Amino acid sequence: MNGKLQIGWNRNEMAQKVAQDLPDGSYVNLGIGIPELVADHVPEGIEIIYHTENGLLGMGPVPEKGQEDIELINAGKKYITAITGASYFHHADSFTMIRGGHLDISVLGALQISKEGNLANWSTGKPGAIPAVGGAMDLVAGVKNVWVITQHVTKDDHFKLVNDCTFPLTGKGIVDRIYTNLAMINVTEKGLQVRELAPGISFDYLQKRTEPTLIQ
Amino acid sequence: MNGKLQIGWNRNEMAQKVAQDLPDGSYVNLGIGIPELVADHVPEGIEIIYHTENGLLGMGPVPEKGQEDIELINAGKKYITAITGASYFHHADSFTMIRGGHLDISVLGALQISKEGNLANWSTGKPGAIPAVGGAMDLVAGVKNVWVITQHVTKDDHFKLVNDCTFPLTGKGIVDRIYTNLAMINVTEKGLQVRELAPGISFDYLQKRTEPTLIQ
Amino acid sequence: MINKIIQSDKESVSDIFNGAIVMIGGFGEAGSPVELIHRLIDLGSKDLTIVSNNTGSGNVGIAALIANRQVKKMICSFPRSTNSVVFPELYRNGEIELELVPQGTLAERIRAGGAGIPAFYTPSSVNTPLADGKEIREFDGQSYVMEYGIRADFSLVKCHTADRYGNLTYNKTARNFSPIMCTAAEITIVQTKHLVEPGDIDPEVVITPGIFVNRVVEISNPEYESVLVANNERYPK
Amino acid sequence: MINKIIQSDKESVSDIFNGAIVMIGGFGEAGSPVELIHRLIDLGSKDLTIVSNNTGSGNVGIAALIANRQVKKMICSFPRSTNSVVFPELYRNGEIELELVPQGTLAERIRAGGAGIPAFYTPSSVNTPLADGKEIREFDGQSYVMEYGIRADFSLVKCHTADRYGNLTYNKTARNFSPIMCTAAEITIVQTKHLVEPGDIDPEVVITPGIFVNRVVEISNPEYESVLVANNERYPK
Repeated sequence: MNGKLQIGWNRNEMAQKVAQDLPDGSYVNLGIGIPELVADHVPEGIEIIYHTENGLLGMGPVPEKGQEDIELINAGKKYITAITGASYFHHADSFTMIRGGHLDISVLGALQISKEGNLANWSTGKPGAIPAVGGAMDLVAGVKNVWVITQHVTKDDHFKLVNDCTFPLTGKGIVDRIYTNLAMINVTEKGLQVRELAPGISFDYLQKRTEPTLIQ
Repeated sequence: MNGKLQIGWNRNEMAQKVAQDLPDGSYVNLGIGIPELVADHVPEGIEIIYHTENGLLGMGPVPEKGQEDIELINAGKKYITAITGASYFHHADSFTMIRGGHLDISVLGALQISKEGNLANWSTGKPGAIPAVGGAMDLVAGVKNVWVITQHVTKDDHFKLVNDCTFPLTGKGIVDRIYTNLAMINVTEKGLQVRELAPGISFDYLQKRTEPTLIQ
Repeated sequence: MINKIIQSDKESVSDIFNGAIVMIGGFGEAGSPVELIHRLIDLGSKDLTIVSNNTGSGNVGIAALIANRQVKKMICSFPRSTNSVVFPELYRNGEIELELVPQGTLAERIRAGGAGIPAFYTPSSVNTPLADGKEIREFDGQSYVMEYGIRADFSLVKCHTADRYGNLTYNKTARNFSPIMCTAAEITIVQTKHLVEPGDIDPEVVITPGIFVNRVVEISNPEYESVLVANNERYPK
Repeated sequence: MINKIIQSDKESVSDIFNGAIVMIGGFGEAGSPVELIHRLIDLGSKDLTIVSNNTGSGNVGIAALIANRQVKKMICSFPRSTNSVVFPELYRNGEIELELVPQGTLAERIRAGGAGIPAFYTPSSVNTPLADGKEIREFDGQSYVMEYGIRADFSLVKCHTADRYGNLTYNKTARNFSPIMCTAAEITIVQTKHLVEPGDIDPEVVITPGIFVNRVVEISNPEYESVLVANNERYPK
């Protein structure tokens, strides 16, 4: 993507890791970007219901070429389909699902995640940046489990897993799991706990690319 | 009804007076009791949409015998019909209409009305009385115009139009008009102003049966 | 596969525990889940707090649940009606608590509970005894009272059509409180007149999306309060 | 007879005054009432506050309204998208105000405005800069921020089917903010793809009951932002 060699898992493999962890029957909201790929990797035999905050429960796969419907889109404004058994609703009802704690899992992208599970994913706070928050703050406030998928470091090799977020927060203490190209990490009361390392990635290699001290 | 001679307008005539004052195209909620009769008296050529707070906009007349539907009732739990062009909705949406100021007129019964337009219509506050408020407090708080239909005095000849309500209030300063068997009265900033006397009723006769000093 | 259908109405309510807060749909008898209430009577859970607009009529449904001394407290807007005898008697004897709530405030509190809104301000009941002891606050020169969202452990509702995902539609004014109650409980239990395949309900006309529903029981020929009362039925018989 | 149908789209928006607060339905282009927005551009009202989830794309629709310097302030959750150029430029130059609101809070504020709720508490945005300066309050040990209901002078929305009473249905995810915006404005103006007779919409499937609608204009072949943008169209041409 950025001219570098792929280290660890690629985007699809990261999405697959998340998909494998979704419990059968979960109601899941997928954020824009890598999270959208999760829908392509759900194991056979389990059923996941995808929610898109612009008013659909039961989001289906991308439509075939030529079958797109301008009035059937996801939160990222991309064309989607609806599964058999779906339902449409307005925005207040959609965020009743989110804020009211009815969704099981929210999968989001990230700019920074702190060791306490703080998340920054909507603005760099830089002058001239156009702040755009969308539904992220509602999702992290209302959904039971917040999982993040992200590259482990920025394109110019800065930490994304940090002691303290320097960008404006989306929510405080709300991230439960982090899936990166290098590892799967749980946010625990004691700190960031590594659950799995990507093939060929050592704990030391991971620690060097992570600001907080990791728990093995 | 209570063995007395009918003085002034009867219940149907009172309802007719209200019906004649409803502007064409109004959205109107009719309370339980005499207000329910209003629907029978709307002049030809005008269209009024009746709202019943248990989830129907476009309440129609009483069904023919044998055509009753247990699942189609009004706020008084009586069988009704739905007009062509009606809509059903849940209680939160129904009270969005009421509290949000979308209805034009609420027609209610009364126990007491004060000269400042305070209304008491849900409880006598007596020991052993079962208090039951229903939607009355929402209606008086949210609907633009609150009209009351009531007998002018109680069955045992106590004032219903009083200086100050002694029963627990439904709302303060919210009644706009009063239709009784003896007169039509506007609640104004200066007090209760008589608009029309029932046939054979003198102003003095009315004043004797009204605690506050009336404006002629 | 997601399948919320439960074969046994008895089983569907079997975990309603003593002291639970239970919302019960219906306005009068329209939408009242009579069979689920009767199974709750069979179960015999005590000290329940019931959130429902009315207190039932005769000696069936909610009235029977109250008569069976399973209800500690009623949260409702209108605890009396033509054939309502059970609640008034217990209330006068001080044997049941009543939290009287204006109907629109009750609806909004339930909706808020389901929507993750802990509290809101409403003009309803300001300057009345029902606002006594509550926070009053001015916005733009008008007074409003603060009310809290309500959540329940269980909601029991009746619908017209359901599928295995828990998507629901209702019939006419039997809809009333049920869609918001579905959103406000940890466990929502639904009795449906018709059970259909996913897709048989047009996604545009689903009233309660399946995410708000946990269990669906088919009751094809539900009983109605007014018919039972007219026949002088009691529950338990 | 109640008849909310207006023949002329130009006439339907003709009283939108300078300084008005205008809600505009749509999420991205889905549900965006492009024709009504273009008539508002023709009208030329200035100093508008626009409440809408996005700021439009290309040089049509909301983006064109902004480019035409009619908008003083945007209240929205996501003021940028793939083809969004107009708003970012004016914003960087300090020529347009932005009130950024989390999407769910925006929806709830609009719903509250329509439901007569002046303010409510929400967990969204607590501990973030978007809660700065707002009242924070604890309920059951959790922190919430107080947010105000929003009302508008006008709402412009697009629907799928309408009748003369103003009963509306929508199409798929083009529903989004429109039903709540219909409730929150003094005057709600609707463009519909299909106009039908009362009764043609089943009372059970009406999404917006007519009480929330003031004017209905039939636009049988509406234009779509993405098509216009792909063709490099501008408005005014």
